[in-house]
Amino acid sequence: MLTPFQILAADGSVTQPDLLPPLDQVESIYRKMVRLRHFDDRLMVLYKQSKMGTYPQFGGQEASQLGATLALSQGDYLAPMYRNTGAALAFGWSPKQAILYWRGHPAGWKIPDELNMLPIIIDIASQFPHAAGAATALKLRGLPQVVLSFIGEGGTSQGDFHVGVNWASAMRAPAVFVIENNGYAISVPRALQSGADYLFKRAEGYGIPGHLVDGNDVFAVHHIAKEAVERARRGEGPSLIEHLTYRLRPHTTGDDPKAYRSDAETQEWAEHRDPLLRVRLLLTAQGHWDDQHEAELRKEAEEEFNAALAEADATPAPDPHALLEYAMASPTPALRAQGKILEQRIRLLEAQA
Amino acid sequence: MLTPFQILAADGSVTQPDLLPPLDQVESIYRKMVRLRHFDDRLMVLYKQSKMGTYPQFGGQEASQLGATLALSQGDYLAPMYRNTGAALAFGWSPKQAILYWRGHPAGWKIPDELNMLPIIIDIASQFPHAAGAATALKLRGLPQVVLSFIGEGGTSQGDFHVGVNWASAMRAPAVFVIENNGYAISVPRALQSGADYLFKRAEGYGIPGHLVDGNDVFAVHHIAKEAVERARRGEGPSLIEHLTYRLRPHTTGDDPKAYRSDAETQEWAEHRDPLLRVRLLLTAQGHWDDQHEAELRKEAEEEFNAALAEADATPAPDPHALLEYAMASPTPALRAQGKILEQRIRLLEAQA
Amino acid sequence: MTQTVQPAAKAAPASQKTMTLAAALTDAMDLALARDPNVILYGEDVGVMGGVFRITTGLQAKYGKERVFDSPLTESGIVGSAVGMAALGFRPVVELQFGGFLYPGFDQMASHVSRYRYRSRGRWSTPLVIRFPYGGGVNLLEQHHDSPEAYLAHTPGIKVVIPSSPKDAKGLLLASIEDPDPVVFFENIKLYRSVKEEVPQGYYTVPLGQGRRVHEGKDVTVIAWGAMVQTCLQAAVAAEEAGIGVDLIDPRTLVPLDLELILESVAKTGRVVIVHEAVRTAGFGAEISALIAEHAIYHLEAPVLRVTHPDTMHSPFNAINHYSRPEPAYVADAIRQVLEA
Amino acid sequence: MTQTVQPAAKAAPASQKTMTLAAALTDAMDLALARDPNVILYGEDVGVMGGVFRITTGLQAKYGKERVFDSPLTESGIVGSAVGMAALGFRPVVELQFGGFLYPGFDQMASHVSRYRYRSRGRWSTPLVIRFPYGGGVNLLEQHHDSPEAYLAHTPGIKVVIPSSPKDAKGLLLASIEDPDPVVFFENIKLYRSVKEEVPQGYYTVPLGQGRRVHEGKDVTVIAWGAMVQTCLQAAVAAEEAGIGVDLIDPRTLVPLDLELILESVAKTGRVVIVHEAVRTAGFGAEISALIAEHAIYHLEAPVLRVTHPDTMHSPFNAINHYSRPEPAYVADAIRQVLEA
Ligand SMILES: Cc1ncc(C[n+]2csc(CCOP(=O)(O)OP(=O)(O)O)c2C)c(N)n1
Ligand SMILES: Cc1ncc(C[n+]2csc(CCOP(=O)(O)OP(=O)(O)O)c2C)c(N)n1
Ligand SMILES: [Mg+2]
Ligand SMILES: [Mg+2]
Repeated sequence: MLTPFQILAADGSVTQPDLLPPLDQVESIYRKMVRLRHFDDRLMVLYKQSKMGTYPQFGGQEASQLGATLALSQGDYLAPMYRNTGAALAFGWSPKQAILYWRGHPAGWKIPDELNMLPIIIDIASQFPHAAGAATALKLRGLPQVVLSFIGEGGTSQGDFHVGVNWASAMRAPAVFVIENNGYAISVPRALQSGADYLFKRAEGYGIPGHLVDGNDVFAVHHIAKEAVERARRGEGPSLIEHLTYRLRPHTTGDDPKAYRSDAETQEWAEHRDPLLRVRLLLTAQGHWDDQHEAELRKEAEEEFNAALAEADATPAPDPHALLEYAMASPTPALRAQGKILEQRIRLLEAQA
Repeated sequence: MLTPFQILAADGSVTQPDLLPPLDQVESIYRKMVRLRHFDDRLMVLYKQSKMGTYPQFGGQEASQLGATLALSQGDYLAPMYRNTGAALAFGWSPKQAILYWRGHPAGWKIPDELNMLPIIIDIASQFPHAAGAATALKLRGLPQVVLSFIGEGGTSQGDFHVGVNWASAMRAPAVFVIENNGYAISVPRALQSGADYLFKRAEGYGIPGHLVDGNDVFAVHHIAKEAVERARRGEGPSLIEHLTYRLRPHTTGDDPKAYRSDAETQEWAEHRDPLLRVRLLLTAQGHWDDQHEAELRKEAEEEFNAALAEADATPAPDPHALLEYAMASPTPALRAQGKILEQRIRLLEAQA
Repeated sequence: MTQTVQPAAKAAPASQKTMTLAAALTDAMDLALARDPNVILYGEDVGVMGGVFRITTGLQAKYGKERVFDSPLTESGIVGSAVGMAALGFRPVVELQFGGFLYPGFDQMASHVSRYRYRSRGRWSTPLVIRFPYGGGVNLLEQHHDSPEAYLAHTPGIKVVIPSSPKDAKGLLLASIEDPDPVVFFENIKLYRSVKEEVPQGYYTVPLGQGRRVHEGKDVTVIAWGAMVQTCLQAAVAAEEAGIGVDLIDPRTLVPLDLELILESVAKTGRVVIVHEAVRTAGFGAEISALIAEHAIYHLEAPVLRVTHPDTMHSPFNAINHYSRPEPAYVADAIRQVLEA
Repeated sequence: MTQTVQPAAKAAPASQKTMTLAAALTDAMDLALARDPNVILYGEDVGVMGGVFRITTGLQAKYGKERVFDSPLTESGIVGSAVGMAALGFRPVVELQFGGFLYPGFDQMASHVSRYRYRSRGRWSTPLVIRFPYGGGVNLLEQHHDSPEAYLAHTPGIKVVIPSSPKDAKGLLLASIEDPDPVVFFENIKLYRSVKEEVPQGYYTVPLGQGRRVHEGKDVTVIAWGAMVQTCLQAAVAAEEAGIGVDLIDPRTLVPLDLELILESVAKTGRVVIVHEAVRTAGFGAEISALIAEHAIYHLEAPVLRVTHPDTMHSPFNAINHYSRPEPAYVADAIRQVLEA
């Protein structure tokens, strides 16, 4: 068993005090984490109310996603997967958009022009070649930006995990690849994915740095990600980082984890290794935080979410014409003919109603 | 620079005398190597005479292919790629069949029932998942056999390289994966494939043993392959071995290597690091071999090849019906209708002639 | 070779049980595992969890981890390893989690599953089954609703099976597992639990290559598979009330295709509508239309129409996807058009 | 929208040069690299060696390793990285070594190249070109002769271009590089150096979506692309001597398809033969036939016939592959059949 890189232990004690940021920064990060958690939990509630589509929760992985994403600077690129709503929000995606996205609303799928976020990828591991390509492009253009991309530990068994990391390594392209090892690929435990004890060890086979990090320690995550981002920015190529973390929630809103993992296990993580808890313990121990602060912060988060939700709710229902929009930049005659069929279908259903 | 595992140095000196087999075995292996070289060179001659199809020569990689394949026992499996005619011949494929195969004759494509050779794969890296699957099957059946598969160093950039090795590692399946690093993927030098200095280092990322071997030292190759095969047979899972070698010949009969590598480089390997040369030097130094022996052996090899060639030449030209044979075990009506079209085409061309 | 009565239908009603399509599939795999020790099941989440749609539920518990197991998350590995497994005499029945995730395994499918036998001149064969859920109408995520049947029908050497009812599903899956060729087996997500019918208990097969006449009529031939059979059946029932006879044909297997049944119907009606939820251009509807244009041209009295998904990805905009995915109203409209033509 | 005279044909004959299809392609890429700094070329062996067919010869020397370079050996990487490259404003023109090696990159093609724009609602687009040699008749190894056009035509969001002459090849490649959508560009191996013609010098485009009438006639419409255009031209010339007029249509691009030109021809002849070297079932010939059955049924006087490769892999048995790959004699026979029908 290797010891993952850690700054703040699960019990709120600081294992590397010189690496801990000042308290106001700790607080600011904590505030972000609580907002993320609130967002994530509310989407589950909405789902249960049939006001949300299938949604893959990230609850439990806030430190992993936030800590890494905060290592990016303005103009950097994020190549997210479905689990990364937390990272996307940290990157600047608006909660309103995220709600619309997971509702399957075209307005939510429109990535804002000012956000260098590549599309969220459902097709496991295929975001890595995109990230590698974008990073290669940055290098060819001589730009200072970097690309950050995430994958689950299950995703590391896919061909495209290897293809992407290796491509970036061959090109010495400015990419940072993060494996969020949350223990399971839906029901399949980490041990079934590979004979490797740790996945970060793949790094050596690409000639790049590899790191094992306590993924529930937001400061450790941030510290290592920052190192990797800076390295990439200096033109020294990609890194591969493994975050040891845990998905406290079901795989998606439709999943029941009881089928494949014990309550005791989940409880252990929830009660003792929650990434938010240790920061709160630290802030509290430092006399910087109390129940009142917490209650206010939660209220704030709730109000913010409610505002975003209200905006999302106010968005007009999707227009069927969105179905053919953006299919092609210069549509073929066949697609144009299908546009007429779409009009006809709209009329047919209207007539039926 | 790491020092690859070696028993017999390029100059014929023995670096690990305790690991060298007895002289009669050395001679027997040498005889096999010479036969392989002769086969390979003759196919090029046949190609130039328009009596052979496109053929990927293995000349220069005899030690790598023979040494590893000889580590297998009766009943073991070989999953070869296009470069592995040498391995296939060492495994028991007949020269006559190999000639017919590379002539594109259906009779050559028929894998003999008694040979556990999976088909030669042209689609780079895709043989690795097959090998992993066959090895998993052996394990599930509790059989003692193992699977040996080869790949080029260029092929290690493919998704299926990773998929196959990782699958076998996850299943602890009895597979041995050999990377024949001959420096080039057609024209592309090894350095462009990956940022890794050595590809065998990927092994750690799969939790399996990795080895770096002088791929032109047939004894080193055999020693390490034997270890890996035995390990697999003991149920301890797969290994990944990198052979450092060199393709003395063009990529295929149609290729001109002058476009991408220097004559000096090739000459250096040909004159000083030829895998046959060092064994001959050893045998000669031991007083076990002289020019007369060499001349006799070459004559033997030539005669054997000529006999195989005569048999291949005597094989009737392919029957067009072979085109639909084996397409399906239980042909669809569509395929049967296409059988009638084939008959009609045969008549049409006959009428034309 | 057409037969609309299935072999099992001869069995006594006592041996029937009302089942969903999902349950019928589980039953089929249970029987196959019990019958043939060479049958093994694997894929992502098929073991402990029984698959995301619970189609393999209980099978690992019953047959053990050596015969029903979770694999690493790689479609190329799942499909590619099955080739090697089959070489050792297994009959792997592997699950891909969704048809939209077939593509990372496409090379293994198109280059190897389909060619291994040909390439080795019969030394190795690939009697394996690749199953996956596919199709729209259920509000899942992007790529979960693809209908890739045309890619597979265009890949020689494999068979393509798409059941539309529980009874067919069970019999066709057992026939697929028995089949000496590789079979890709499509399971429509929407149908998994929305249709129920009496399913014969015990082992039976529905032969590959025999279509089924789902509704009889003399005015228009409608050809559909998977969930579209239900969609078209609704349209057919409505048409009947309006005095229009729809001959609804479910080919059940696209490869091999029961061309005879289709041509027989076209000879009767002279009018054809083909319905699929896959993308329009170069979909399997085109092949059926082309076969009709080749073999039944003199019977045709109207243009052959296709009602399909447009040429876009299956959108993640679930609230409006019924404008993309064929609805009974669109089929009815196409029927009207071919009748008026 | 049909035009048989190409824009460039207006240029003065002095600015023409006799070129092979291979040379015309090199010329096109040279011009594109010179014209647009965002154009970059990469793939396996395209740099130092200039590709296995030498189509990128000299371009790395001329434009440097930053713009023309060898990549790692991975089709998924080549296609997938191009998506990321395009997001940063490049216009990657990537080469796959053979069409038969498209499949390891198929997921990136079908799930990402084709969907990135739709998925991001225009925030990212993929104006890239994926080129590869394809087609039979040249005696290479297994998988080197696949004709995967139907897979791509069935993949929405991408365009599919298949030139049959040097002049078209150059103009279509330049149009493809300019095009805002991803284009898959098929280069027929047999045509690379077997056909020569006068090719306009300098920059010109042949618009995507405009077919070309290669031979004029009033009795039978023959539709073919790539190398099959030459095959059918031979049959057309022979037919002409026998007094049969063949209207030979080369669509040049399958997506977008010049349906107008096809329908115009069918209206004239009433008889159709479609020829492709891809596998028969669910090939693109089926789509064309289905479009004719939809739009021109009343003009048809005979069954629509397809002359194709059978439903098997393209065999490695080169000496007999001309029984699989359409020959002029088979086309002639199909022409006879539709005339006698
Ligand atoms: C190519 C592909 N195959 C299968 C799936 C279905 N699937 C969705 S999530 C999942 C498990 C992923 O596990 P992991 O990579 O560990 O990420 P996590 O969900 O734990 O964050 C699977 C198999 C998919 N989305 N894409
Ligand atoms: C999937 C795939 N892509 C491309 C090719 C074309 N190709 C044939 S050999 C070769 C280079 C292979 O190099 P390497 O793996 O090092 O093996 P070597 O030929 O050196 O033995 C390439 C790109 C192929 N056969 N398969
Ligand atoms: Mg996970
Ligand atoms: Mg090599």
